[in-house]
Amino acid sequence: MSVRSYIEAITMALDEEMDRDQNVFVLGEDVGKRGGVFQATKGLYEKYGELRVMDTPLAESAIAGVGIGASLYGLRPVAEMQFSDFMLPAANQIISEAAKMRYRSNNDWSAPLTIRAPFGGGVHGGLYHSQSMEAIFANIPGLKIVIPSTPYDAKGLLKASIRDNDPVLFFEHKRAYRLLKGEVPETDYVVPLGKADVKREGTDVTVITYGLMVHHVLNAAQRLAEQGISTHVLDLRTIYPLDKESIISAAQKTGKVLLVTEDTKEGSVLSEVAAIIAENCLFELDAPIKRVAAPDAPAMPYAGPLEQAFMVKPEQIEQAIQDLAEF
Amino acid sequence: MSVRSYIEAITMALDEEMDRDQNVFVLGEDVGKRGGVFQATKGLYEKYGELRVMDTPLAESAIAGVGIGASLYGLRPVAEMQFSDFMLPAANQIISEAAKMRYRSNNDWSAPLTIRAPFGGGVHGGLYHSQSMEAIFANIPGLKIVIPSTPYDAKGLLKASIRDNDPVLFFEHKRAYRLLKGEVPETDYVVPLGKADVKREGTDVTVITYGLMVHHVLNAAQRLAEQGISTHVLDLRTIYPLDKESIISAAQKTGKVLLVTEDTKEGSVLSEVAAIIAENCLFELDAPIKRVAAPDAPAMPYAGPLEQAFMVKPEQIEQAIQDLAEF
Amino acid sequence: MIQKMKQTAQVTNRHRALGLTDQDVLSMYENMLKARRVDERLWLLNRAGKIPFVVSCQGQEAAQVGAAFGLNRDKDYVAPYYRDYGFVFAWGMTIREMMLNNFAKAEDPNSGGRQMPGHFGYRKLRMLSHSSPVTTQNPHAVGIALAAKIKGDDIVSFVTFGEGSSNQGDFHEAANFAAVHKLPVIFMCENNHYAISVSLKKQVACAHISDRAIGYGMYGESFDGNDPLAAYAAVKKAADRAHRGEGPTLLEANGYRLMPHTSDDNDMTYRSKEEVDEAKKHDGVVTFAEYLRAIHVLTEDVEREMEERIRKEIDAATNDAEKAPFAEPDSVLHYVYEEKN
Amino acid sequence: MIQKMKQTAQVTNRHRALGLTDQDVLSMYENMLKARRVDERLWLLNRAGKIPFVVSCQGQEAAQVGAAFGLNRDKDYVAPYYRDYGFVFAWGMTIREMMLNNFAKAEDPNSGGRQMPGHFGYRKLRMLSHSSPVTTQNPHAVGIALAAKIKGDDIVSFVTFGEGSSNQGDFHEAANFAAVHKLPVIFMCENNHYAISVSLKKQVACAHISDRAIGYGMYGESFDGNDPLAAYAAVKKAADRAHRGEGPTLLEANGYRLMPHTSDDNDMTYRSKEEVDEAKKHDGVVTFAEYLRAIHVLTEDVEREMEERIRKEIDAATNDAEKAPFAEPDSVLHYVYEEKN
Ligand SMILES: Cc1ncc(C[n+]2csc(CCOP(=O)(O)OP(=O)(O)O)c2C)c(N)n1
Ligand SMILES: Cc1ncc(C[n+]2csc(CCOP(=O)(O)OP(=O)(O)O)c2C)c(N)n1
Ligand SMILES: [Mg+2]
Ligand SMILES: [Mg+2]
Repeated sequence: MSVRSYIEAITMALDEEMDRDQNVFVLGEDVGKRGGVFQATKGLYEKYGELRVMDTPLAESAIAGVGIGASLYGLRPVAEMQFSDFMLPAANQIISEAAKMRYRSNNDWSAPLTIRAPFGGGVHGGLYHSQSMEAIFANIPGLKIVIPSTPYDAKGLLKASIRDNDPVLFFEHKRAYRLLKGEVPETDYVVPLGKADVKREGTDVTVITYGLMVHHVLNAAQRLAEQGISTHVLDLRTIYPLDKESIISAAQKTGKVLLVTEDTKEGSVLSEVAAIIAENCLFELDAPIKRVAAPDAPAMPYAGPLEQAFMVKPEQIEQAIQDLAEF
Repeated sequence: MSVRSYIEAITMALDEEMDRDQNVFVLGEDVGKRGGVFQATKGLYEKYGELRVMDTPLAESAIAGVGIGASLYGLRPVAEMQFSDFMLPAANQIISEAAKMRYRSNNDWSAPLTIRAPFGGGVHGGLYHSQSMEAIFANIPGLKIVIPSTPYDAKGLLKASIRDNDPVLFFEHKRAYRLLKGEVPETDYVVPLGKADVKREGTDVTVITYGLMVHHVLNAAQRLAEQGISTHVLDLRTIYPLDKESIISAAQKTGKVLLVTEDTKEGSVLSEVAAIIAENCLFELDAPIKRVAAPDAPAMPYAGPLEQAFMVKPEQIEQAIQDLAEF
Repeated sequence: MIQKMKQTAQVTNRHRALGLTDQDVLSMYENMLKARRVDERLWLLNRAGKIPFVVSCQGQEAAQVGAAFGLNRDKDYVAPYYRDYGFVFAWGMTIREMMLNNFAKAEDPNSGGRQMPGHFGYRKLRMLSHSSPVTTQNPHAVGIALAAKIKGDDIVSFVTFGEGSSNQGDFHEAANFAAVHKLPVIFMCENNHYAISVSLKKQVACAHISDRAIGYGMYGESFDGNDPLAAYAAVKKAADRAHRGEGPTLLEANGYRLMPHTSDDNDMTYRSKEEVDEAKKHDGVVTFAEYLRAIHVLTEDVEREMEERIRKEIDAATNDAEKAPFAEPDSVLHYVYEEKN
Repeated sequence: MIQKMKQTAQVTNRHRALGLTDQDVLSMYENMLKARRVDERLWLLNRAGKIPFVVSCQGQEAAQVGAAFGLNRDKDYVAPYYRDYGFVFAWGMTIREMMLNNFAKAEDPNSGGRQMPGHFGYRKLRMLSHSSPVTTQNPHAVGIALAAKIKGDDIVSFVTFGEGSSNQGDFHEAANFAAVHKLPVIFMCENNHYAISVSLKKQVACAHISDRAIGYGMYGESFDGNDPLAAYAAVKKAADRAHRGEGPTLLEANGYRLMPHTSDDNDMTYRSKEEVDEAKKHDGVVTFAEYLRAIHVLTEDVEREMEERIRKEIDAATNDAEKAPFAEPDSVLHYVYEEKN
């Protein structure tokens, strides 16, 4: 056990899985010599060689599509999309191909491919290096979408994703990479896909969220505890398909639900969470299901003050919890 | 005024707009000589010539991207995607480019492009000629997504889309093309974007839906009226951004809400509708917000019985309304 | 341009020099004929209302079968596209399986009736699963080759697609990837001069799709798509190059689509009967039979027996497939994800 | 391969034959120098913590400026990519505007500070709005040309992109579309031999990006990216072809990226100082100055004044831009859609 950053946890997971299984390999832009633009694959090129840590041409549809092909042969490719914003050229390969491979072949073929992609804002990335892309894909049966919120989960979920026999989109919050640190066992463990996680037990208000927002919510909960407000925090972890049971029981727990995402509001992953609650435990609610999210504008601008204005701020979350508690 | 099919209404709209404005032109695969694989552009090639009714190479990203470029020059391209399933190669152009053009250029440039695409099932199309693709795009600020449910709306909404100064995705239900017929004025009229429409007034149960499902819901409402159940039917028409006010007042009207889509359930456009209601008028509800949708499987299979099993059936809708009425 | 097989008064044996026996070429022809006869039957079944949809291979059998013979049918991986009836027969799919596919029955090995006809995929035969969005299979084929390279396996990965489809981004990205990493991939474009209604000159401005090879730094070649021997030679050469580590090859089978795009299409809205009739003169099934007859390999007896054998097999397969059950309706919920038990 | 300008003991005037006056080439040089000096200043500002990010044009100014001079700067439409500082200066953007862009201030004409630096776009100058996902601008440029053709306007549409980016599907689809419809588009690839850390030979296996032209049936040419006269000549020729209705051209400016990818990059993790030093010997800003001095067009006085003028302008612009206000925070809600009033 040692304290590791979120990105170190990612690198550990990759290293361990490559070491454990010769079929695991990494491909993407700048993942080789450069070790990735965020250094997620640091040291792997030196350790595993250029065939298993492959710098690809600048072509995301090929990265996904070649990854799918390699997965059909029996390998377990881990494809890196340099920024989640740049996954879109690969949308057809991901949605039409990877997600439908098992279904369309009636279980004859499957595509055990993991696609890693840094997402999220707060890094002066401007419109195209800050987006949350998960909602685009969070309606595609056949895909699994995973978003870890801690270094511990990052390692365990990435290992589980690589071992999963279906395609997984694995979004890593780029602001979390170096911001978040935590205990990460050196041992081999996996965190199961498809399971949300109660990150804090509470009785007054339930907050359901994922990604870096978990960190902000936990901080808010901490501060609010001093004012006597007890917050229950559910981290979705797998945001597609959702863990309905955990969502329903978290909502029932307090009867007051706040949903938080840094994605733009309309049509975000939280809409489905709200729909699940409204369909399954409406009468156990004591307050409307509130949402805190980014404004419905394309993405956060580059200029500092505009970026700030766009982002979900910790105080907003705190205020929303408080409002619900007092509701 | 004359009775026209849904697809005839589309062709009328295109013809009228091309006639009215020299800047309107059509591009896509097989839209020229062939008049489109569904014949939506029938007769236009002969009338307006091959430069304004252009057969493009088989390349959807180019169709969208070239369309965007032409729109920047001041034209009003109407791009056809042969099936909505085949829009995905153009996802990057649609989401990263068209949707963000105005925002990213701080209002300097805009992309008044309309992208038409047939969607929906029930035509023996198998996995890739039956899908509902709207949820993928219904979270992208900058885009508008329109789905008409009647010939009248089809004509008026398409004309409004072409005249709109921002990009519009215009999904046409391919099963509706020849199935639905209705009165369509020969005159120049538009149906405003962004406005849902009450297709039937009622007092017991509110059904919110769009596309071909409107037709099924209205039929169900008709039958249920004989049993004394009064159904209020809201047709979303523009499914992004949603008409929140109309949704809220429709929900308030009866306090019992059924949402219907032929898309797969998790993460569909209806999730956002449910979230809006749960956020804004939760206490006016007398029943959980129910959803009728396709199963969470990739898409409907080709084999007849499997296609049938996958599709949302009129009886399911009728039953769900009845259940809510009795709730 | 539609190329025609060179015909001389005195027909010389062209296959021996390629290392093909008389038995080989007869087998080639039988596979071509199988594809043609099955295709013809499918149209009849469609017009009789027994199957909702046909996608046709007519005109492309020669290139397809010749190509299959140029590969190692016990080891290589293939990603055939929806017209490749000739290819998949030569690759080991049975007529019964094909009929099950067209009737969309549970036993269809390609997708159990989930996909439209011609969307092949058969793991047992190392045949990748095909989808409808065109050209998505190209990167998959490259991925197979990359995986084999990583594993140290000496195989070839073969993929086909139409000339219209060669304009998709995925064509470009896959070709470039394969070339940079010198992967053993054979890209074979079946240029049938139409993409639904859009003719070749509205799809591309180059003379041959194989002209694109140079831009990837790979070897390219166009051959007469009506000649199975030309296909065999080109694919064999490309496979040999691949095995020697010389990387991918881009081939163009220059041919013609003899039927409408599918049973939903009316090709007379965009091309003339004269044009189609002219192309039929070069039909590979006809011209190859002529060649085989001229060199006395296809005798009257052999031909009659072959036709008879195929007809019987088609009759039985059609009968079987028609009677075979559809998959259970509930099965639509299955295999979205791995089902462990 | 990095090409070098041919240098002979006796330097001959090369620009006159191209129809360029001494004033023209001085103006070319001044634009190149502007781009270089601005770029250098940006790095200083970044290292001083005043701006968070720099994307650099160093090494590519010659091709950029030469290209701009080859076009009609009053009529043509352009879609420059993020390194095109030299191009946009020659196209009419001021140093002040560039500094506002880099400081992301409200007055930045490109995006009002919404986009990262170098994401150009200026409707007044017929300069399309650039985004980050590479190569998306290529189909836009084709769309401009198509629209002009539909309207009957005689203009040229010019677009640039990196060599790594030439592997994106959009490059392929755009080039093919332009070729099929013989549209007046000039595609200029600025091959600087790196895509972030990935070197040319891991991006493509062809000798020159312009080798891809033949596969589209268009004209292609590679020129020395360090020579603005070569760029001018190639672009001028391509523009002439476009005006004559001969369709698109694919050009490669063969050069080198002298700085790290951006201010976030450390290029010494993937290339050697020796390699960069070697490339610096062919730096177009240096070699073109040498040429101009050798033919006595760039005298000591002219040069000193030019440097002085540029320095002053940069100082003033930096000062201005630093002081200029950011857009109002609330403005993030604006211009998602048309705002009617
Ligand atoms: C991405 C995509 N766009 C459109 C279609 C619809 N479509 C099916 S086949 C076809 C034409 C294909 O032409 P070509 O590649 O020449 O192959 P051919 O059918 O002639 O063998 C089109 C446009 C599709 N399947 N996929
Ligand atoms: C679609 C996409 N993928 C990845 C990136 C990240 N990225 C930005 S620049 C770059 C390298 C571009 O290389 P090249 O095209 O050679 O242009 P250069 O920067 O060398 O001028 C990459 C990978 C991107 N911007 N867009
Ligand atoms: Mg074709
Ligand atoms: Mg480069």
